[in-house]
Amino acid sequence: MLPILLAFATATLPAISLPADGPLAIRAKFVWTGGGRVLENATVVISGGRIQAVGTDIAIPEGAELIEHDGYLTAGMIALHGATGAVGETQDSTRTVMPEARVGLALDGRARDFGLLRDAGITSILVTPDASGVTGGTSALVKTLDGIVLRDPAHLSLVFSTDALSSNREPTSKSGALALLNALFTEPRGVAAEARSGKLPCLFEVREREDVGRALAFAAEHELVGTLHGAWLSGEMSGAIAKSGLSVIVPVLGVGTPKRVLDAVARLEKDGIVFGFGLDAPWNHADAMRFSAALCVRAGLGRQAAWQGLTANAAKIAGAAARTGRIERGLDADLCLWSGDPLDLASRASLVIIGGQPVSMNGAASAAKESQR
Amino acid sequence: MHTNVGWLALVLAAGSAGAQEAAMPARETILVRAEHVIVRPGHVLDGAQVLVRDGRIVAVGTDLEAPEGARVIEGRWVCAGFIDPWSALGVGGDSIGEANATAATRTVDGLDPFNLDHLRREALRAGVTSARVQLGPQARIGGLGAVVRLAPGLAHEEFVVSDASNLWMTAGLSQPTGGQFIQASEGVQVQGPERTPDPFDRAEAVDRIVSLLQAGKNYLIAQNEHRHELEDWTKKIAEKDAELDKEFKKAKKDREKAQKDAEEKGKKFEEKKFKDEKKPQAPRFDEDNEVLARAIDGRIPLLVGAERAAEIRALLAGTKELGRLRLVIAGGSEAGSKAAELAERRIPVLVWPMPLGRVRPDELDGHDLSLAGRLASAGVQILLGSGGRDPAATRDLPLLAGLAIAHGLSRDDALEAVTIGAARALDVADRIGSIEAGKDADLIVLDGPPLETTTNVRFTISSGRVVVTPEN
Amino acid sequence: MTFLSVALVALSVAQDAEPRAWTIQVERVYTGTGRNLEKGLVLVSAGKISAVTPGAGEEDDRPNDVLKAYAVTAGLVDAGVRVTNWQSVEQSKEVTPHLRVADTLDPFALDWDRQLRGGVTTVLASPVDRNVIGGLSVVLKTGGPESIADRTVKADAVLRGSMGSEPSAGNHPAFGRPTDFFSRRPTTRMGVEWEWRNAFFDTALNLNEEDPGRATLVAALQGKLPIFIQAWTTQDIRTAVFLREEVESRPEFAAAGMNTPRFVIDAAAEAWKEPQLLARSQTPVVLPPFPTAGRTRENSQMAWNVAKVLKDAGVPFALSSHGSGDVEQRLANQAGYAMAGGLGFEDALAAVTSTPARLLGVEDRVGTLEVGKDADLVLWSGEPFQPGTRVVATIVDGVLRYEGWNAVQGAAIAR
Amino acid sequence: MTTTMKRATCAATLTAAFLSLSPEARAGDGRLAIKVGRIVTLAGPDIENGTIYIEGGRIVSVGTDGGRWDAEVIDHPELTAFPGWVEAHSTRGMDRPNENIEVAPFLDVRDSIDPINFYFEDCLRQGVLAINVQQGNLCAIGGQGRVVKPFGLTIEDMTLRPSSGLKIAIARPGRSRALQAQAVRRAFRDLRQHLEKLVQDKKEGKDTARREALFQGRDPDKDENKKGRAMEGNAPWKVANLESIPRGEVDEKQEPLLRLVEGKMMAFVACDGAISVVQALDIARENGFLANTVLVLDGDAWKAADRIAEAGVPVVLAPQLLHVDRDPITGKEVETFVPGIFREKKVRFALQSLNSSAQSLWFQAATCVGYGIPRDEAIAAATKVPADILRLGDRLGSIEKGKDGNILLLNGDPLAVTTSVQFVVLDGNVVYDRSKDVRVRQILEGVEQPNASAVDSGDGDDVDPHSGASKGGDKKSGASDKKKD
Repeated sequence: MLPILLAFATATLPAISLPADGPLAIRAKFVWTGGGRVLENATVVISGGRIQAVGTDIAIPEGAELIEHDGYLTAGMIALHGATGAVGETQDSTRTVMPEARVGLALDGRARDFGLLRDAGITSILVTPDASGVTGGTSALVKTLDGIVLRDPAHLSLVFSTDALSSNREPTSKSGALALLNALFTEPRGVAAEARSGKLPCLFEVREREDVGRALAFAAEHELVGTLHGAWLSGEMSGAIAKSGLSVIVPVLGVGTPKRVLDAVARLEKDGIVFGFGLDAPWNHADAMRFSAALCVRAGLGRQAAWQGLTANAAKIAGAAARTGRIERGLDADLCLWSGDPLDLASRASLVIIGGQPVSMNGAASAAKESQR
Repeated sequence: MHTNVGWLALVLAAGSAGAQEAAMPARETILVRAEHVIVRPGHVLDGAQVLVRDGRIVAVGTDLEAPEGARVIEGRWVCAGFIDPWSALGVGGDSIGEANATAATRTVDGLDPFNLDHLRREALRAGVTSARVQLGPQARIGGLGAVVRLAPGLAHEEFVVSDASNLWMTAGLSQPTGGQFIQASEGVQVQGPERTPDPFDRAEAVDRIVSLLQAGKNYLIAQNEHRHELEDWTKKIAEKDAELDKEFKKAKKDREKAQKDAEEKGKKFEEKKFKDEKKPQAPRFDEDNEVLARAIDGRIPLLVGAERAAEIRALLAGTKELGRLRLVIAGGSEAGSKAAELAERRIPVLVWPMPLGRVRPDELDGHDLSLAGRLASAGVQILLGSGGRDPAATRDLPLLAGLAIAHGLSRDDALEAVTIGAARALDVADRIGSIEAGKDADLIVLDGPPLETTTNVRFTISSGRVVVTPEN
Repeated sequence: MTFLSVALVALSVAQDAEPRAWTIQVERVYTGTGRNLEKGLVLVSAGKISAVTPGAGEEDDRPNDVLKAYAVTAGLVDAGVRVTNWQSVEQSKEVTPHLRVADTLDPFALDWDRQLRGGVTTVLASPVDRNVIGGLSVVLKTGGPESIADRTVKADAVLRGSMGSEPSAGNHPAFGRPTDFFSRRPTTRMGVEWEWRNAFFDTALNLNEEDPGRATLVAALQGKLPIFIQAWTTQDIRTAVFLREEVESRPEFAAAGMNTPRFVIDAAAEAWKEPQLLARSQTPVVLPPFPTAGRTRENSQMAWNVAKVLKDAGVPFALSSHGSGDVEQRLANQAGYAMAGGLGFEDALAAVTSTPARLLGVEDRVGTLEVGKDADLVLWSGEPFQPGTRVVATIVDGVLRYEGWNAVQGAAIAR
Repeated sequence: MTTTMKRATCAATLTAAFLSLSPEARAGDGRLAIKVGRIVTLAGPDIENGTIYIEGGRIVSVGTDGGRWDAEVIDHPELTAFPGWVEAHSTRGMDRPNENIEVAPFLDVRDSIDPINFYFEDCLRQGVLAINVQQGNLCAIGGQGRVVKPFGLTIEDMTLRPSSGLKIAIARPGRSRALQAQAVRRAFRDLRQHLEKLVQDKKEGKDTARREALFQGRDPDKDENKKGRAMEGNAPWKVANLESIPRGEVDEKQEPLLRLVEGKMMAFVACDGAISVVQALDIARENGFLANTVLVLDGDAWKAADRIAEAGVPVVLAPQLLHVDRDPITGKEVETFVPGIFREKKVRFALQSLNSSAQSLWFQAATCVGYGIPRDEAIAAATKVPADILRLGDRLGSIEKGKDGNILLLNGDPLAVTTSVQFVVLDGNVVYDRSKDVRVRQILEGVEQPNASAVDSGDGDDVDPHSGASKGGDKKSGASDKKKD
């Protein structure tokens, strides 16, 4: 068995040519399992696209190739909001109520933009309907490789922000929009019925705190489950959100995001609300999601909480916790090797593995630089 | 009503309104002890101390003792406070939106020390102690930039490090928009060009810059010529006076002779009046050309916002002959193709390592986080800035630098870019940018190496005042 | 500047959410019931007014928190507050009786604080008058939990609509293919009036079974739900009154048992021109803010003695600031201007407290300073409604929601 | 700057009626005794049942002594006598408040003031008896203002003090303060260069300046024009040998600016914010007219109160006495009561009335009392202080022997909302009698006038100094529909 020292791997993908299902072992200095555990000098064994074993004293199976990594190994990140692969296809602007529409069907799984996500260590993305109508249909969770579908439909999108309004078509008013949403659930059919029964979670699109209030009331009235996306200050209503049992998707927090917003995110953690991070790719850079998390950490959010928001909890919110988001026996081998601390923006995804397949090593060069430093 | 007043006086608790200025921490004598003192990138002293007195760094060494009554600050890493050479924090929102400035317009006239203190504090907590602010960053001409400190409540002299750090122009195209990623903060109205410029606009814009510089050059020449003429003239006058005194008789004779000749020839006699020789006229004073002349002469750097390859090419071509001009390219999304020339002509590039998404199809290709790394490895001097539009962005300069590092810039280059490199480029290296005796005491004490996102600033010292401590 | 921060301290005082037991100690208690006190105490507990007694409070030994001011009145009630965001009215139809303005309100909006600073504790929030029949307005407190539902005093309090040119403004006939619904909305006063009559008749004759708004219209025509009609000018006031009289007289409505609607004319700037009409038809009015140069919206003219004229004619009326945040336009100042127009203090007080409370059907909870009513109180630095007097504290449901901060003496209110 | 005839005429009809109601107005010899229940002198204690004697337009005595046979007597025991209010700065009452020349110190509001403008009528009605009319802020250096009385058919009748000061604006809509400051500085540099050129040309024996003067219609040989004068004042920069220049040869466009720099003219510097204040004070220092500078404040200018206090200049406050800021962290509104700040910093401040017919200076003073400013100080801020700022302290601001015979007769407390001006005595003449005031009846009782629309909607003079845009009469009620935050 020949150990491949990543530091000396060339930057071209074929360098490590493995059969997709051949056993592979990765030994890394730090392994973040995503379950809140951090293992030192641990090994992860992969075969058949799945994680076979994780631990500090794992026997490396015969014939397995070994990757030694003097850095961090984590589960791949999951972007919770975006339109990658379906740009311009996620909303029919002439219809404001189209619950049965499925983003999953509009998706081009091989779009070039997925590569940008992979390179940044993002292994899955939740592609969501546009918020420019009252409801744009259902979202889908796909891997950033070959459009492998993890969950479709994933959520029913319901819009409570003023984005749903327009000055020259119904609805023009918040009350009008609410009336349409109520109509959807008075005698629910199709996806609405599934949502009503709790089988299909809802994606509540909100912006202002007032929208959050309206969404929570609506969820309570119709007994809906799901997640709130888009409100910067949702954390300031964490009390009410915790009661509702909904989770939260934190929208991209850009350069210069007000301290108040960052503090609000920290409150989500304090009140034990499950939250993840949105990206709105491709309109935002793939690194923007990790940037958001880093901002929050600098403002006091726990490191593990932040990281789980990027991986494990994101998987939960997307309804795929059983498939991805953690390094655990039986889960898909969606992994990322980091040149340094994943929450340090100066470090970089040096090897990304999806379903056991190395898909991106653009970072190898800089990884080498790091390890020589 | 009278009774009311009496009552007011009677009942109202006379608690003072307390409208005093925010208490600015006093200058102290401070000894900073640290495991590593980064004097300047590449030069690190281990187990060293820095002594600060009267707002200045008085000594840096490995064997300094705390003077009587000095405040001692312990830390792991110490380095110079970060400088954001492309910031909007400190200048009024109205100035950021200004579209009609001229070369002589001074950003220092638009400084706003009265608002956004909360953003200053956040920036200080992130280790950014000073910034170059610029009026009209989106305008064709932005006038003279200024370098200011970020500590709130400073007196003008201390607040302003340089009131003319550079001349600013843009080559037609505004910065890439960042989609949701850039949130212009409240009170800042940024007005870019009214429409997206087409290639002709860009060419036209560069031409305008070059012709402006030409005008400035001619003005400079004219001034120099005038100075010489004046000298000659005064010399000539002096000589003639002397001659007249010396040879008064001779002159008298000559005069009579000349008179006679004239009469004989029946001509009208004309007195020679050498004193009437016109005093050479000074070239008409022009405040804008004054500034341009300074730039041509290399007395202040010229920062030009240019993103597209075409603009940069034209700009480099148009400024070749201006030997003393100190050009800095800001933005430079597509400067890669010209890296060699930039390196060879020692033209720094002020990069904006902003993770921008695909807003317009061309932007992602144009704006790439690896830019800084690529240029640096080609030998171009790199500066890193937060974009000069959103005052809140300055706080995140260290994070942006981190992104640049992740995408190929070396840590030392990055650190240099936000400290001494920026200081040099803006002619304030004699005061800030590194930890050397004699410089202003702008330094930060960290619990880890600088520019790592996970590193926290424990103390920030701005001109000898401890403005950030772990407590506040 | 710490200047702000000092002010902030004052604001933060207003953050404590728990109703406290207060003893309010004043030179003047204006109860609004005609029985006023010099040197009186108002006691508050559990969010209600527990006692109103004479006395200076020196011998008072209760554990209550003490607030001192020159005068105290009941919290002001504004029956004409406009919700000025455009998302508050569904313009895809011009008659939307069933839509609730409550669904469009933002509990975090700054307007609530502005109202509190002006001493207004209860408001009728109505949508922008872009629709003929805009929908159901809500009566709610200006201070309280950050949730509209929790602040509501009376949901679906009144049906809100408008006469005049505002609902038709901006609409246009379609030349060629219509691009939006504005081309099928009324474009004239008469069109607007027709929409009203049409809605009423359809309801009476049951031609609108499918219409989600029918139930609301039925309730309104049966008089279970007051109808607030905006009508600035004389012609619009007349139109509204005549419309009501038509409903009362036509057999169709009698047959359907829908002939007893209760109208309130809102923004009746020119009410002074025909007080007798209003008196005869016993139509209450809500007056708009006083204009500073004669004319106001819809080019109507509002005389400064309009309140006095209505008083003398026996027409019930309320004053309104339309929710203005401007200091010189606040409701308290409107009361002052009415006094400048000849109205007495007690009548002015009633016009901004008990009368609007009655028009909104919430007089059992707010509007007067009486034992058992909600502890909505305004503390004044001097005689109320004088420009030289300011609100120094506003209490809503026993919670100190606004504490004025005094530039000169620090805290404007003594404890 | 021409008067728009249409409005002038319809205005004339009304004002004519207005004048005719006061025959005393033309009793020029004006020996007048005013007996009232109470005299608020603002110069010592109030006097109960007192009498004010006015002769030749001046107050000759104030006291409690009995009748005098030779004077015409106004006897109103139920009324209170009060000195006139003083408006320290106003951009109303003009045909148009702005001239679109950036640097125009040579302009004079004299040419724009419209004596029959309704604004002056309102002033009389509200008891504002002296108004400093300045041009608007759409300029760098604007024209010269003038202090006028709100009564008189010609501007000369009205004038209390001509060229009361230059308007300088360190803020202009759609332009950054930096650029505006640059423009103002340029104006002063041009002045300096102009003077230096005059001196230089004189040395070289050119007579261009002289010819220009003749061209501008000044005779440089007239004695006062002929004599030169060394540059006075305390500007840090001086032009040497200015005495060699006949003053008549100084360009008329520059001359008022020279007077400003020499301290012979006042400057009313408009600052729309704290940044502008810094610039204003710097520019005033650079050119030596700090001593004769008055800042006209707006926006968050109060944040620079410390610097203003340090500079020791008086200020005229914006009509909005409460400045509302958003707290940057909580986003909540924070009200700041501006006069309170300046009182605490011991800066002399004068009040400006709102641009409305209803809420005049008395309303502003009352608001100040409401926010805790002692009553006497609040009233002074609209009487004594502005009078002093306008250098008319010896004539206005109180009821005292020797001062102008300007008296208001009020039916109650000067600051009460129910109080109104019953009579106005100006220079010893009764020029206003509320019982005969047509427009009051119209506003109060809605008595329609034939030209009512002109009266009500025609407030073309009602101009916001910052935009120069006209706010119609319905502005105030419109404010109630302001968009939600």
